[in-house]
Amino acid sequence: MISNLLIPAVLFFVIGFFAQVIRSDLKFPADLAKALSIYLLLGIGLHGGMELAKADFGSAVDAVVAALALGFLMPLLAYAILRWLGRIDALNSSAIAAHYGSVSAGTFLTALAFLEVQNVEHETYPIIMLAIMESPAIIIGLLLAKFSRGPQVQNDNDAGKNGHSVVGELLRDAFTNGSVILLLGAILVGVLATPASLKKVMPFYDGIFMGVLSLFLLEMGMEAAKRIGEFRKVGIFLVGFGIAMPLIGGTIGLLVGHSMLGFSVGGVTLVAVLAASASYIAVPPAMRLAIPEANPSFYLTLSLGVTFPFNVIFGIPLYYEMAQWLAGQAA
Amino acid sequence: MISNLLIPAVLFFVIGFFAQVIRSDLKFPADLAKALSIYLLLGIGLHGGMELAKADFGSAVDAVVAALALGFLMPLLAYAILRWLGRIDALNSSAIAAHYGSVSAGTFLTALAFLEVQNVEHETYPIIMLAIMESPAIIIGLLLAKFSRGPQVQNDNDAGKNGHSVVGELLRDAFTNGSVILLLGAILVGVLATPASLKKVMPFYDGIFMGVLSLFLLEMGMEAAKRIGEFRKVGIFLVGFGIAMPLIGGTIGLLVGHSMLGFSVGGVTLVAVLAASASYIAVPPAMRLAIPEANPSFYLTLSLGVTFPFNVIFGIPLYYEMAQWLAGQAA
Amino acid sequence: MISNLLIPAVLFFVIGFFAQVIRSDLKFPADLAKALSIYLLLGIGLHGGMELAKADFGSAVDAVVAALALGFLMPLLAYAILRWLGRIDALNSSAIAAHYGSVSAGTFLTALAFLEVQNVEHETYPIIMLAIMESPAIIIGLLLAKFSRGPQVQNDNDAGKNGHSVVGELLRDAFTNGSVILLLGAILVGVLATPASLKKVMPFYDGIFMGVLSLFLLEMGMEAAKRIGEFRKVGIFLVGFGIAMPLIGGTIGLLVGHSMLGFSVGGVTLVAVLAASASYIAVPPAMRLAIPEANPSFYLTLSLGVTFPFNVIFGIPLYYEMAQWLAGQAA
Amino acid sequence: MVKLVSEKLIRIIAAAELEAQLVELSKRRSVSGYTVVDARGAGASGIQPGLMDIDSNILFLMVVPPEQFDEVMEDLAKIMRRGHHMMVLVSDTEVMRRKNVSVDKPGV
Amino acid sequence: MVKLVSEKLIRIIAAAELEAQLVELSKRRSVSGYTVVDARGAGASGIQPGLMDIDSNILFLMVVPPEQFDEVMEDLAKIMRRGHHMMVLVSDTEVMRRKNVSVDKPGV
Amino acid sequence: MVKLVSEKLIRIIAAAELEAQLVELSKRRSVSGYTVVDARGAGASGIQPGLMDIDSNILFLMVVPPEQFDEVMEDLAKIMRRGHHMMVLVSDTEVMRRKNVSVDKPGV
Ligand SMILES: Nc1ncnc2c1ncn2[C@@H]1O[C@H](COP(=O)(O)O)[C@@H](O)[C@H]1O
Ligand SMILES: Nc1ncnc2c1ncn2[C@@H]1O[C@H](COP(=O)(O)O)[C@@H](O)[C@H]1O
Ligand SMILES: Nc1ncnc2c1ncn2[C@@H]1O[C@H](COP(=O)(O)O)[C@@H](O)[C@H]1O
Ligand code: NA
Ligand code: NA
Ligand code: NA
Repeated sequence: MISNLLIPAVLFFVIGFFAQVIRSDLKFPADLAKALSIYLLLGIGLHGGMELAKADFGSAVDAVVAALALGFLMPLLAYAILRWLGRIDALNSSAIAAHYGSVSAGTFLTALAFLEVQNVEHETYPIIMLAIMESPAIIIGLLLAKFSRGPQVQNDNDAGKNGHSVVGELLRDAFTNGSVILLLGAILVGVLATPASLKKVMPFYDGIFMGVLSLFLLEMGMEAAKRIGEFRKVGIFLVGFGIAMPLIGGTIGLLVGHSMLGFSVGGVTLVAVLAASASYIAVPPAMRLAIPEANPSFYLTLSLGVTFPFNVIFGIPLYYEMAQWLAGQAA
Repeated sequence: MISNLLIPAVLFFVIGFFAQVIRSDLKFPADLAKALSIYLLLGIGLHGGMELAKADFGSAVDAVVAALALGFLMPLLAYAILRWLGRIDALNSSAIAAHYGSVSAGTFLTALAFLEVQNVEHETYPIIMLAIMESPAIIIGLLLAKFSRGPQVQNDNDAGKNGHSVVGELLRDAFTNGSVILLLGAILVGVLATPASLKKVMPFYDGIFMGVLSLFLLEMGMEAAKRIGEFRKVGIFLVGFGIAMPLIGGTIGLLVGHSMLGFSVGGVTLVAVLAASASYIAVPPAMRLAIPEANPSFYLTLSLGVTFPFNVIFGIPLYYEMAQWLAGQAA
Repeated sequence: MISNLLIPAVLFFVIGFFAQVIRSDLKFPADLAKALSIYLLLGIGLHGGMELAKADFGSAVDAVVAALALGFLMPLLAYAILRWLGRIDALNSSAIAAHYGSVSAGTFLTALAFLEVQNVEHETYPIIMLAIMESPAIIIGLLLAKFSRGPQVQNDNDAGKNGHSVVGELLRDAFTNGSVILLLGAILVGVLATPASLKKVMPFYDGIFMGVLSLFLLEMGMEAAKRIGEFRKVGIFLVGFGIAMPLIGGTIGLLVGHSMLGFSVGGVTLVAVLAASASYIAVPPAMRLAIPEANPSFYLTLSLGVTFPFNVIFGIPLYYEMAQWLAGQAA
Repeated sequence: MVKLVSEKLIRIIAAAELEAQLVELSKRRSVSGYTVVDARGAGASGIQPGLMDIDSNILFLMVVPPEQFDEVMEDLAKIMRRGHHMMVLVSDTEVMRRKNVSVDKPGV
Repeated sequence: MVKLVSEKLIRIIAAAELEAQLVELSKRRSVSGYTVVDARGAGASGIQPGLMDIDSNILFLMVVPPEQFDEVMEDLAKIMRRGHHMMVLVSDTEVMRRKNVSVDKPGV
Repeated sequence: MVKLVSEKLIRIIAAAELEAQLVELSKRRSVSGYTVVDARGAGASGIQPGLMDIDSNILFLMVVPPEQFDEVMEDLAKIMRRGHHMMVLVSDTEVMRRKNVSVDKPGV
């Protein structure tokens, strides 16, 4: 099983993490990091769109429903744990919870690389789920914050002139987030564009995709390690939550993928990864704008510093094992 | 014909445009945008150079002559329209006119993608014309400004110590512009380098070219939409000019390509695009330095916000239709 | 032989150099430049690692020993020349010397492109030597500075609280330098990762490698030309040193590669390039931190402005000729 | 001699996500313009290494005439009151704009 | 009206390699935070075109209360005495931080 | 204590195209150096999103001793008179340069 980890994506992640830990002066250009994630979202979106074009409508709908269910329920579960087990204040709980209802594209892509290397087939609906799951979690996060805030909302509406704090504005943000646009847009292109024209762009979006992903993970490794310094500030409970929550989410995802969607081992693994991973693209900015009182170092440290590395190193192989086991039971 | 637009290049442009219109927080890294246009200029230049190496000298000369003619005459035509139809002041007219004598590499490449998808053959001389047409328009722009300025020139020559305002300096700028250097340089490499050595770099400059172009157009879509906000400032006449001028230029280009150069449908379409498009790379900086009194928001809004989108969405398919019609007449 | 120079890598370097010389406004995005060198280090490292996996241990050890020998002795030689021939002060001599004990990845890669185009086989051990040679030179540079400084060291240790001036700290820097980490890390990935998984990333790290290198050299040409302005400040002796030293180093490298390592013509050429080239990645930052009294414009101008262009244009073909001649003698 | 006008330089260090709101503020208060520089850093709300859109800061500059100063500051305070992490630096500065230099007069 | 506090703005222009030391300094002196902007330039130590890690500058900002000012400057001087090329600009500035704006009070 | 020297900080916000002229100006007036930061923004001459070379701004910093100040400002005014869109901010600043800190003295 350890051999499963010996793929460039994971190894580069470890190297980036290591470089940061030993305080290497390795620098990653800011615009390269941003460029890589744009490229990856477009690449995966195009791929998903082309598959979707030949997909069966019925099962696509099921996947969407499952994605919405996970997106709306996971944050509530996370919120409950944070509030009543962790005694975390309502606003920070809301912000953190939203992250766990959403997904991590980087984790998802690492899982794809993981499966591909072992030639494990997988359904492509999870890619659509990836695009859908960003937004519902944001909405729940906002509603949770709204309730816990109460009166302040008034003041918010005054300040609404500033154009960003009215709930309506925030819902808009939930759907106009850059990464959501890129993902949905690329899926659309994959569906609409003529096969002949898509063939011309695939050497870029598909041919070098796995290599670009490995470079991206080098940077994510550095990002993750940078957050370690904040662990003390975040506290033992939250760090523990950052490991426990993906396990809970992963298990739920496995059941959804296996029982509700009836996916293959590959597909089930991907659904588990969706449920287990925490967003570090679409949700943080939404929370920063909607719940400014929450401390970004809490949710960013959990999402980037704890849950992401955990999933990449331990989670993915684990969910895969469990998916195989489930499949075995079924057979 | 609408199906002609369903190619990634155009669709990505629309997505970028749309993202900006709905005020998405999608950000495009500045250095990525700049990197993409460097890559595209080198890629198209190498391609042109390799073709030029096997080209027939005579027709190459004809293409160069045609390019110079278009580059020198189009700005005069544009200037006349702006001054006497639009009553635009002389300096702004000079600056805007120069843009329409020059070309838009992005529009040209979109046209290439457009033709390639439909397997329409085309001559490669237009690529050389692309490299040549940047400079003449700049020179005309400078001369127009010089005349309309009159006395001020004196002062300019004093300030000449500042090393940039003497006309000589500006002519130098017209030929040492970064994009001109990249394009001519890459053409030169394509001509000089050994075929064996070129083969090694082509997977980068050719294999992934169309994909990179589509990413570039995503950014251009955002750029274009950003300019919409300035339409009111620019005024109805200029916005109209930004649509009428490419139609006039395109028609002239069609005739030049068809009658003067005797190109095929593909080649004629490309010449039309050269004449119809407005520069957003080489000319703006030259005008900013040479005609600082002109308002950049006028020529940038026209070039990036009006003419570029118009050509990408409507112009290219239209010029192609007309080229086919012309070919039909000839037969 | 001139035809050997007609490869894109070299031609692009010349174009970049030329653009800067004629004061073109061509700009190269900072983050693109930094991204390219990260990519190239990873690409060459992966390549080396995959080869190393199938390499013979014995000869690998020989190569490592040779690399260490060159890394430790070349700076001493350089130091002697600078001090006693050039009468350069001790600290600047130490800083400059360290650069010549180390290597230039860009020069090395250009040599690889040079050999590949002529289908000249070469051993892969030089890639490992490339990774190893960065650090020893730094150490020697530090020791030289330490001795020439004497008392000051005391003060340094006080300031040691600032965490960077204690020699121990600096040795750490010598091995944790970003480029060393990238190179060693990628070699490790090339050795550890499963062949199946490496195959997935190679289209990115190998397929487009030579093309990316040519783009990188365009930027290096600009970098080099930017330094010309500092020649007067640097002085005639040092500029001469920047040309003489690679010739001396190259000769030593040829002998080491030929007699000590018994490499083929290709391998010998690469060892010569390693010995002849001066670092512009790992050593400069180390020297800036360790020998702040030395003037960066001295060592950067020599490394980037004199030795790098000399090696790319004249050195590489020359070392190759000499390697052939040596092989001829042997036969 | 060139004429210099005394104005207020307002520097705002904030998370990149706030750029849109700050631009909107400058327009609502019809400030003559604004300048933005990408930045990274660290503070009470954690490290902002500037590698992703979510962990980047901006340095937002506004030069405003004294009469506009108070209302702009009040708007900034409003944003802060909603809990946003920002740091606002204010200092007096002498400004030379085009309107200050007589364009018709030839270079002295 | 918003309350402004007088503090010292310390701007350091230095080679990018010094960033780690400056961050370390700000932590050791427990400054509340810092901001970094990438820069290029030229000076006595040559041109810094900012194309590679080795030829880039940074603009490092620290806002410190008067009582912290001297010790921070002393540390910076120490780094300079070791021979490092840096330029330190100091100026007074008025600062509005979150603690200055009463968060409980609703927007005026 | 460290010695601080009073100098003038000249900040120029301009289109990126003007960088070469500003560098040239600083050399002609033999200013000891300059610092450049990439910027974006908006103003009377339109938006400068900073995505292309043609729509980017720069923040150009020059620290000059009082005696050099007037001639530099005059040159900047000259550029403006030719019609260039620039914004020049001037403020007094205390500067610590290497020559101010006695390098021979060991760290206090
Ligand atoms: N004392 C300081 N000096 C300079 N910049 C600061 C300081 N404190 C905070 N910042 C900047 O303001 C941002 C937000 O600060 P904070 O709200 O404390 O997290 C940080 O990321 C820094 O870039
Ligand atoms: N007079 C100046 N004005 C603005 N920046 C300067 C000045 N002198 C030096 N610098 C900056 O400080 C860096 C180091 O300066 P130096 O130590 O003189 O090489 C340069 O690369 C510039 O970015
Ligand atoms: N009031 C202002 N505050 C800060 N920056 C400004 C202001 N006005 C203009 N700028 C900057 O100066 C550039 C040119 O201004 P303008 O000449 O008004 O177009 C703009 O792109 C902004 O970056
Ligand atoms: Na999740
Ligand atoms: Na045109
Ligand atoms: Na060497």
